[in-house]
Amino acid sequence: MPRLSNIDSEPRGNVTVESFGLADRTLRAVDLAAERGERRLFEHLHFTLSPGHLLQVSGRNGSGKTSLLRIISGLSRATHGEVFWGEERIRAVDGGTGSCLGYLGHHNALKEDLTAQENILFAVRLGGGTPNADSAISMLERLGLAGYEDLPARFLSQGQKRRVALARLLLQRRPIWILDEPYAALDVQVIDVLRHSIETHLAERGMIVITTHQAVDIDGDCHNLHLG
Amino acid sequence: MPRLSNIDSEPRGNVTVESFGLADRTLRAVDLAAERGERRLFEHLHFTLSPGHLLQVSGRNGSGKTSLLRIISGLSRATHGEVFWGEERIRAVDGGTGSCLGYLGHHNALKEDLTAQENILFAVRLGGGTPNADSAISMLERLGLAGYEDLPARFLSQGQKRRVALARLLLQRRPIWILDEPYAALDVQVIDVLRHSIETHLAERGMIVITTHQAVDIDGDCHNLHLG
Amino acid sequence: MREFLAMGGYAPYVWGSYLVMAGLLVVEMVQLRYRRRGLMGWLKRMARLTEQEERK
Amino acid sequence: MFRSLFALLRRDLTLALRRPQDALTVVGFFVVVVSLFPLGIGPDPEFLRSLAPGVLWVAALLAVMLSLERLFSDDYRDGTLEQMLLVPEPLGLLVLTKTFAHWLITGLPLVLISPLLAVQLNLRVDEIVMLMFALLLGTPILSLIGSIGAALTLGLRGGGVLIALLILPLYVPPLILGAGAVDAVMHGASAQAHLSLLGAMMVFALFATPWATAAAVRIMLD
Amino acid sequence: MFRSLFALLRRDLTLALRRPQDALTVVGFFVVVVSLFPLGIGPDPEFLRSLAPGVLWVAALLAVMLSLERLFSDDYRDGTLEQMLLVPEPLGLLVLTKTFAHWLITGLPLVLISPLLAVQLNLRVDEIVMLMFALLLGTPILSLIGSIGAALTLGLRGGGVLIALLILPLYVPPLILGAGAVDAVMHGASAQAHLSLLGAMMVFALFATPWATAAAVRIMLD
Amino acid sequence: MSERSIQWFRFTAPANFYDLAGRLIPWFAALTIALFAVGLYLGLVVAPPDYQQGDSYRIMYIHVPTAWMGMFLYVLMAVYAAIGLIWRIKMAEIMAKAIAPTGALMTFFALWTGALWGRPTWGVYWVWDARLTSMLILLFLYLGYMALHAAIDDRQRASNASAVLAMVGVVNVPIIYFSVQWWNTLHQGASITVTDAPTMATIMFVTLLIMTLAAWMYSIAVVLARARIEVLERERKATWVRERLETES
Ligand code: HEM
Ligand SMILES: Nc1ncnc2c1ncn2[C@@H]1O[C@H](COP(=O)(O)OP(=O)(O)OP(=O)(O)O)[C@@H](O)[C@H]1O
Ligand SMILES: Nc1ncnc2c1ncn2[C@@H]1O[C@H](COP(=O)(O)OP(=O)(O)OP(=O)(O)O)[C@@H](O)[C@H]1O
Ligand SMILES: [Mg+2]
Ligand SMILES: [Mg+2]
Repeated sequence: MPRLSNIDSEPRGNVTVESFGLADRTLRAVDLAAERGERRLFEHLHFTLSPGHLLQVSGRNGSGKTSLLRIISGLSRATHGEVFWGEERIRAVDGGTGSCLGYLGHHNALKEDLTAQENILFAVRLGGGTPNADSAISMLERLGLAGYEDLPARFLSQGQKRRVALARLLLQRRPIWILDEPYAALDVQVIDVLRHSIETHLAERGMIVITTHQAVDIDGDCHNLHLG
Repeated sequence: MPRLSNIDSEPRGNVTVESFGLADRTLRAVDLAAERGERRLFEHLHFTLSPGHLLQVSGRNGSGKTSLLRIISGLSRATHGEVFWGEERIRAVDGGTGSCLGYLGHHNALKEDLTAQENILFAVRLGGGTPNADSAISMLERLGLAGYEDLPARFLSQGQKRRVALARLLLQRRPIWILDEPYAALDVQVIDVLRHSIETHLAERGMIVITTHQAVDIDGDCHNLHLG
Repeated sequence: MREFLAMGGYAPYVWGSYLVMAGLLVVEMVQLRYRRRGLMGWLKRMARLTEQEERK
Repeated sequence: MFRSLFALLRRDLTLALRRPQDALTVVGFFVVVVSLFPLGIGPDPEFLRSLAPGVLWVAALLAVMLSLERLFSDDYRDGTLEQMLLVPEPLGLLVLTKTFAHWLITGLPLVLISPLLAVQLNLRVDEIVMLMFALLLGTPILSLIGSIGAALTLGLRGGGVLIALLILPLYVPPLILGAGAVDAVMHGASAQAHLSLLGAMMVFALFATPWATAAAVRIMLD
Repeated sequence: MFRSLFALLRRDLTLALRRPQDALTVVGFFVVVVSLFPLGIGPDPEFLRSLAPGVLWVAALLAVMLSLERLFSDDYRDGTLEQMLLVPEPLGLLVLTKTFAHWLITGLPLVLISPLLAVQLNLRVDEIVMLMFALLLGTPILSLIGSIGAALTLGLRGGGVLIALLILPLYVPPLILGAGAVDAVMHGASAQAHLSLLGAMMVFALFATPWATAAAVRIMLD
Repeated sequence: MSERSIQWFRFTAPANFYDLAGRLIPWFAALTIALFAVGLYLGLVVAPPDYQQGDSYRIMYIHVPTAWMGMFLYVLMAVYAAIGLIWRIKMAEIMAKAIAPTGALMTFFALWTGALWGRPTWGVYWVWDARLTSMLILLFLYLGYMALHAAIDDRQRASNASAVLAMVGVVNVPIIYFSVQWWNTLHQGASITVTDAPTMATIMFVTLLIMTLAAWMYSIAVVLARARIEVLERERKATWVRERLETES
């Protein structure tokens, strides 16, 4: 039975930025249950996440963290229960789940034969945004990839690939971030940049669901959900 | 440039067990170098490992530990240099590399559709040994798998699979063990059993080359080789 | 009787049809039986294992 | 919306250009299979000629089928397919775009190279024109139907052979109509009926299969 | 030594029995491809009969080729192949044993099911006997040659199509001889020469290919 | 309280099916045996030989029922698969999976008996006639369905994926049928066609009817039995399975 600690549904009082214009919507999970290969991973899981809040999902390997994150982002179906974005079910959101939600999974989802910049620009275009080569380059620079924009992704190291995936997430500007092990393969400096981005995102009344085995202190309204 | 600390080539004085009858042979690496995808991982690497000694290879992710272990066990070829078992080159040992060397890699090398016991017995038979169901079962029991002998490997958890692979290694009785992250996915009790097995193996004048990110104290002649 | 078995000269075709069908129907039923028995044995073993785990 | 789809199309074509060997291998397979037949059957020109429509169509069908394995599998393995599920466009359209790109990369080259092989098999000019036209109408159907199979075997062991078993029975109608069209011309009949049916089938496939494929992708990524 | 090899053979057969669908799919593919031909070429019985040897051989060849992808890939993925390199037996013999198991699982069933398809294509009894005999001699050659391709494409993307291109040219001689043998019987000639050549080729492949395959495995695992 | 009732519902639906099917199967089995006995007696002994085809026409008594069964079961399988996929009803998924092998078997019987009938009637075992060919393709569709089911380890995913395949197949069957029919008439005149049985005598008609019923009963019994096994496999963790285990051993 998962324990959910310290959730307070009140929005933070002192924040007025409303970049996403969706400040009144919450992310709610109602009585979720998931099964994988005969095993019941969790059941009767409820939570409500308000704008500006972060939910950290923790648990042993194989306890079902990735499974939960995929259900939240509508990639998998739960065995039971529903996830809501405001009053809409997340799988039936107007304009597609992807219009409210960015997902960073175990895979970096980069094409090895495209350059870092091409990878990012393509993702932005596919999401319906306007490609802006300058902002892509400056984001890559911010993540310490200056000079690597034109290298095909196959020549990037594991950590560098992860940075490109992060840059893509940051440029997509979605109100909800679902981050599965975002720190994996990153070195200390970039973890710092990412931490800063997370805090800014929360301050702009975004929401984050995150799982990680590494301990990184986030300044903001953080809640913990333990599986297993 | 790799640093090699604290190698003393003298065999331990107080050990007289010679289970393998190979007590006079050493494992030597002479001027090894390895390249992977344009990058030089290490070069000018020398070491000599005497019976009853253990060599721990350490280094960051991607520093070339697995590459080195594969070269030592004759699975990969070095860009430069040779590995010797006694006076023979390891890739040309009489009766095959496998006659002197057991390798446990990142993969468990189990067939998902065979039971734990079948997996072990097959490996022993393939190595030219006589299958002995009793010893296989008692080895599995020693590793905490009593009652699971007849389960196809696909139903075993990650840690249990690792245990079966370990049982296989222990039953093969080879003088040199090459262990790549042997503790991965194991729980505390089995790590203890493994530690004990390693110590016994050293006491019987076996040799071990190991890499691990987890700190486990081994009682015996341990040396460290740092890459990266 | 012999006349019946001869099927007016069409014995191989008629009996070939009927016997193969009968044979395969039997095979299907036997296979179902066999599968059911195997499954039952397996379920019982698993139940025993679970009990063993719980006792620990 | 069209911007998204166009971006996807452009990406797939760019990727294909960066690794031309993938597309070339399919064409190569087509050529080799067609060339194997005279070896197995004997060199009699009249005989080969009468076989040609069937052999060319079967070979094209097998080539498309083999290439299908890669339609989604690369995107599946590196996680791009997952991200595609989160694109604010209907998955069916995305899948259709990918299938179109796949056809441009594999189906179209087959159409373009087919005259060469047809000449080898002693077809006449009007027959060759009809063959190309029938392939032009038929190969998109093959890609569209095949995309369902490709999605259904995502991440499975032995995917290649399995796709074959799933898809080949569904390939019967385009095969019959396509080969039939060339045959009709060969026997001096009109291929009108064949072509209209092929066209109708293509339109039907165009509207029906993307949704089935999208459903299959969702299921296999679940 | 024979104990090791026998153990390996037994394991591969056990595994095949635990997952019969893998072997069945290959047979299914064979049957489906052969059935496609009449659909492409037309139902005229005499015509089909004269094509039958070539069609059956090409289909068998494609089926074997597609199944090759799995010859080493499972063992490669779960690390068993790596362990096999450390077995104190010559790798060539191990590889040969695996290839033999592969033939028993895929080649032999093709031989056994071929009479059924031959009947569909209106072959006579003596032709069917020759077909089976030729396949019995020929499919091992296909497996042996194919094992080289399977080893060379271990762990590569798009392995399936690539194997096809590498291997198909090498399949030409057994194809010509095998189809030729049946053809000879069909035309009342003696198939003696074809069969002796096939036999010689098999013996040669038996001794030559395992070492090439072993070398390829070593290289790809490096 | 409401949570508990949902759980209760979910776990008893398969249990109900399991018990009910267990009680029904003996009846269907008995009916099968009785109908087959009567049908075989009528068909092989009582019914007179055909004036044209002699005794070979007796193959019809199994050929026609199995051919009908083979086609009907495919549609039924697709319907169950669709219900299972759309409304996520587990029992429908199980039924779809349980029908496939029997449907394939029936289709195979139709092919086999048809081939053996064709030899005395047409002189060959097989012609690429429209009806024969589309039956063959139906068999392939069954085999593909089963192969896909077997290839996917995860049960839920296997059901969903093969449901998509079954639905695509069922849309395609008529298309395939018509195209094949057209193809055949294009290439050659109707020199060989499935000849209608001569104006059917009452006894033949009755026998055919009885054999058809027998095939129905057999299929129902076997499909139910297979579905029961499937249910047990899927629900092996449920408490009701353990209870049944204890009572049934
Ligand atoms: C492999 C060969 C054959 C196959 C696959 C086959 C297939 C079928 C199928 C699918 C049906 C039911 C379709 C319907 O009722 O419209 C059927 C019915 C029938 N078949 Fe065959 N058939 C084969 C050979 C034959 C032969 C050789 C004969 C007799 C000369 C024959 C005589 C009949 C008759 C009399 C019916 C019932 C007709 C009716 O209900 O309209 N079949 N067959
Ligand atoms: N498709 C699947 N089929 C069968 N079992 C699965 C499947 N996917 C996941 N599992 C099992 O479900 C459990 C939960 O997996 P999940 O990936 O959610 O774990 P996790 O908490 O993310 O672990 P980690 O910390 O290693 O990422 C695991 O035991 C895994 O083996
Ligand atoms: N086949 C290959 N082609 C190109 N580069 C490779 C290949 N195999 C390994 N590398 C690169 O070589 C380097 C060393 O890899 P290796 O697996 O030896 O690292 P490691 O020290 O074992 O790391 P870890 O701690 O993660 O296991 C890595 O940077 C890796 O990206
Ligand atoms: Mg995870
Ligand atoms: Mg490593």
